[in-house]
Amino acid sequence: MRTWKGICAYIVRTWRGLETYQKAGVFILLLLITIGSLAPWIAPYDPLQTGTPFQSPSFTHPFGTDNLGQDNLSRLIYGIMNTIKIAFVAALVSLAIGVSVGVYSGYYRGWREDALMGVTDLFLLIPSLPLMILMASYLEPSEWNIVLVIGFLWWCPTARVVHARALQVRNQGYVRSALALGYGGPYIIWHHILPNCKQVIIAKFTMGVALAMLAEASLSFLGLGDPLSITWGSMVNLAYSCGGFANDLWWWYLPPCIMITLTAAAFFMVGGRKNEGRRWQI
Amino acid sequence: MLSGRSFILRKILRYCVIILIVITLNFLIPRVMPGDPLINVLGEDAALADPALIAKLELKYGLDSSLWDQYLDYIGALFQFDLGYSIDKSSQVSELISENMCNTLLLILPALAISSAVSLLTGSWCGLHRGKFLDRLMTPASIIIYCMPTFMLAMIALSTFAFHLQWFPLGHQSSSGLSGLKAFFDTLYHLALPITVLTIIGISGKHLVLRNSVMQIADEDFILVARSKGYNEETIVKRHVLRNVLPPFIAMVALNVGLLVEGAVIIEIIFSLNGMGTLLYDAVMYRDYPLIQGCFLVLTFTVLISNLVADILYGLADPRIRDSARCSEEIR
Amino acid sequence: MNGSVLSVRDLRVNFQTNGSKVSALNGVDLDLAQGESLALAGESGSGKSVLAFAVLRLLDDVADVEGKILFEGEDVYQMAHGRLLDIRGKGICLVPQSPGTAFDPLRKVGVQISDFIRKVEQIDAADARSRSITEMDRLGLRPVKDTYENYPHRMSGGMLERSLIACATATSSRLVIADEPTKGLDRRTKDIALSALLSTAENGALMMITHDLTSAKRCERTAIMYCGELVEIGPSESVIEDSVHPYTKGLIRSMPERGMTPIPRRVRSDPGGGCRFYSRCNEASEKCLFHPDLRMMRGREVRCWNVDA
Amino acid sequence: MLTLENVSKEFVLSSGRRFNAVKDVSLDLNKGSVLGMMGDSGCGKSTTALIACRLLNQTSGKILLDNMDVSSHRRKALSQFRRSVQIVFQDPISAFDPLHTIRWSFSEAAAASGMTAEVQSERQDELCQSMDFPLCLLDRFPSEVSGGELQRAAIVRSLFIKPDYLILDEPTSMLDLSTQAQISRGILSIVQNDSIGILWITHDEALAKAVCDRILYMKDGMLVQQS
Repeated sequence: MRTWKGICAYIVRTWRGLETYQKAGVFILLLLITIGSLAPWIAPYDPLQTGTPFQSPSFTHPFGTDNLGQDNLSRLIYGIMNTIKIAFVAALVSLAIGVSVGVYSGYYRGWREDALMGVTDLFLLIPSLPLMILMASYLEPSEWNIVLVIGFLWWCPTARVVHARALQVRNQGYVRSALALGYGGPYIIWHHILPNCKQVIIAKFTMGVALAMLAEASLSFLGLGDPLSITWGSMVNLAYSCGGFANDLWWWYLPPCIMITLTAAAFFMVGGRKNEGRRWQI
Repeated sequence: MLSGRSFILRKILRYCVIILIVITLNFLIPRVMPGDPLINVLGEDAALADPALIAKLELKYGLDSSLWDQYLDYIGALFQFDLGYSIDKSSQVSELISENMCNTLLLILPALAISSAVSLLTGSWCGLHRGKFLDRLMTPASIIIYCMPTFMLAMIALSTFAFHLQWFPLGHQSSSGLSGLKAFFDTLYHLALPITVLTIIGISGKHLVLRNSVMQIADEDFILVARSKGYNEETIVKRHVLRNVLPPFIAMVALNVGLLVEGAVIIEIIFSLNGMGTLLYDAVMYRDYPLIQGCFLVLTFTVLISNLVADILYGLADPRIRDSARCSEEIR
Repeated sequence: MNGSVLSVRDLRVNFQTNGSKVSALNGVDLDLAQGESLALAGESGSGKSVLAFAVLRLLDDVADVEGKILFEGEDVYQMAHGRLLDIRGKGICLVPQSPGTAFDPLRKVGVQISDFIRKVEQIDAADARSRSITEMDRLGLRPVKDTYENYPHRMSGGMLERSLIACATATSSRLVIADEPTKGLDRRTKDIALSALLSTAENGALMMITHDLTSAKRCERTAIMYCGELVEIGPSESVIEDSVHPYTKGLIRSMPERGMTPIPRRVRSDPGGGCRFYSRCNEASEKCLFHPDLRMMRGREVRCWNVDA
Repeated sequence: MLTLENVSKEFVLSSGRRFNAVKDVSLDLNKGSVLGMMGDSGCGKSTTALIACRLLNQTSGKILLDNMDVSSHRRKALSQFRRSVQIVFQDPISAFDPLHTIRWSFSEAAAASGMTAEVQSERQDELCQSMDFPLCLLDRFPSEVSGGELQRAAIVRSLFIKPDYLILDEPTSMLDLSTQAQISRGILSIVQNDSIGILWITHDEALAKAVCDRILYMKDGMLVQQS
């Protein structure tokens, strides 16, 4: 694995292992990321450069302009990296907490498990949007506050799924034999429990990024997002609050929504394992 | 059955603890957050409102007294349903919430019922007939809808059906000046589009989970044994598959209530129905913290109570849950 | 065909597992007369359970099945679906292999048994309930009142196995196929289960699939299977006591009470054209490269070249 | 000698029902002999096995290793004790981590007692030869190997670090007759030349008589008879 050739072999092996819809998902994501990272060169205009507002789609402005005359298409392209970055980091935060809570309570049973799983159930039960609204409204709106809010509230589904899988792995013979060989908790978690939870973790991570993107969109739609940063959610919020939706400027609010759905669906496809033998994992 | 009753008691105790934690969370967040505690508690309009009102409210909340006393009379106030005073709307939060809550329930309950029923039908059908036309259509469709942000679906529905095709009104709860049966049909006519949008969101969330459970159950051994005993497919599906899909269905409907509540909040904003959504939206717009906390508390209570009911039903439906062996100390 | 409950002619079953074709049964011929009990013994993977499922035609969407299976003269694979449904249960009753997962977890065990009896015997619920209670009592599931109301997850493997057997013995089905009924049972419950199963053989027929030769001895005839084909079939006493086929002899010798000497080497996954036991047989000769067929000798049929008449 | 003195174990079910799986069992295991334990399913055999190798703490009773009380050992001393008592479980398929090859599992066992590479490979060949485990399967994943081979490999792994005692929890009940005979013969040969104490748990009467010097009979968690 260390050598460059090893890594390529690993990538080819996993690529061949993927199913068609997973390959489609990876392809869409790669396309989006390349466009997003090349934004400064590809985007026709500078997203912050103002001009005549409310223009309808024309050759110069394929998606028209918003209330400050900024070109929607270039804002859309610049929004790719921001949205995916926020969703990715938020999902990473919730993944880190979720996996550590899940594996820790899955392995060290007893009161530790009851306590941690109690907290997880607590957060699972509370509807996440109102809680996020409550938290976000207190922190002054900025990108990183949204990441913290989503990250700290979305680890419960991951924790619950990883806990169930860790429990299942823990009762297998090879974990008991490793215990009988005198190995301690950390060794067993690192060598046996985490690798066997890998599949669940990857599925939950990709799902987490998709859901984090949707949550970020909802939050910024409600006006809790960072108005300065260009994300698709804030574009829709701008469109909605400045009358874009009222007088049916569909070219203003529809493209960001479609991009959100496309990216979220791509993440879903990459993560979901749908095969006849075992079922689609939500 | 002793284990049945003790199971229900333990569940209720667990939910009381969770509700207490939620209340404490709701109490602590404003007092912990950075910024001026007075504003954090009373909302940003506190700075503008006249000082006499502020003094009265300060006295009422006892902001200067110790955190513990504040907590005690916060809980005391809760028992009399006094959720605080909203300066922006200049009325008691509890009154505001009580009217809007019934509008939101008017939106959520039918959506919950219809989406559960429909997703049970489509989920079981697609689970049993994999690869058939409906399965190949429903599964990708429900993923796409599940990935769609809620406001997108609402916006599209409103602009196409209400704005372009004029089939439905453009929003608002109901046209005023009507009473009795005509009022009912009028609100129904107004609420038809939002309820369908919320139902579609509900179905997309539930269909896949149900399809998974049905597929899993259909591959169990006892289905093959039942088939080997000569039961025809209908009785096997009716008696075994659907009966066994009940517990996961109940659990999933409970978890899905939270999703529907979120959807309802956003749909109300777009369809400008005066429910909890618009209330929350205005509260956020003007940073009216007592109102935000009030909405949060009430929404969370509804979700918690529905989950409590679902947990108890789940326990009754599946005997294995009631006496699952909980070996406290495991192999270490 | 006269009076034979079940006759299997040249049954071949092939499974399609991710591309490769795995043949579970190739060319099994079997006859089961009225009132007779046959034990089907063999190592795991020799296709015993596949035969049971093939007879009940449960493999339709999983494997392709060739050959004829006649149940009371009627070919199961040419039967109309309706006729097949009332053959399963009423005609052929299967006691499945893993008792733990054979019952619907959400319904009481007693209710499931009496419900099955009601369907097969077309009697009303009260009679079915009383008959299932007497049957459970006969199988030692005391106290019957509790076990009737009990859920499957609360019962031990042995009790579940006996409830499954109660399903078979309570109804007057003409053929009972029991798949490993004595697996995991202790001595006492094994005797109860076996005697109950053998009692059903009087008015119908019993085919017992097992890998434990001591319980095979209690049936009238025994058939030994290896790699999906019958290698020796005859009266139990002669097959087990003075077995002829090298594989049966090896199997008997590896029993704990018979010296526990194992059969050398391993089952080969692609046994090739000749005799399937060729790679492990120490009496093999060059004749064994051609596939032997069942020949009648010393009162039983054997599939081996080197055995003199 | 490994002795259990009136050990009992009580599980608390979530519905509050208390279920004691093992009631006041005491047995002693001396090196070089095979002690059998018979009983029907659900009589607490496996729980006693887990307690004997200290994977599960007993509710009451003492465990002595060469009459030195080890019941209250924790951390370092506990893992030291565990290296001297190994256990092989009933289900061969779950005995190996599906993500690692069998060779990796053997090296994990070797690393537990700090064996160097060549000591490990020499020990590995010796054990594989005595248990008749084909060396060509070493680099395979558990899913590519049959149940009988996996059980042989599990026994090789448990004997890797020369334990004083080996507990077999129905090792061959999921295997067929000839594999069972092969594995039993292999174990008996190892008992002779390595003089290991074996606790063999089974519900097959004939196997117990053929293999064990002494047999204990258990019923509903209690020792009822010895022969």
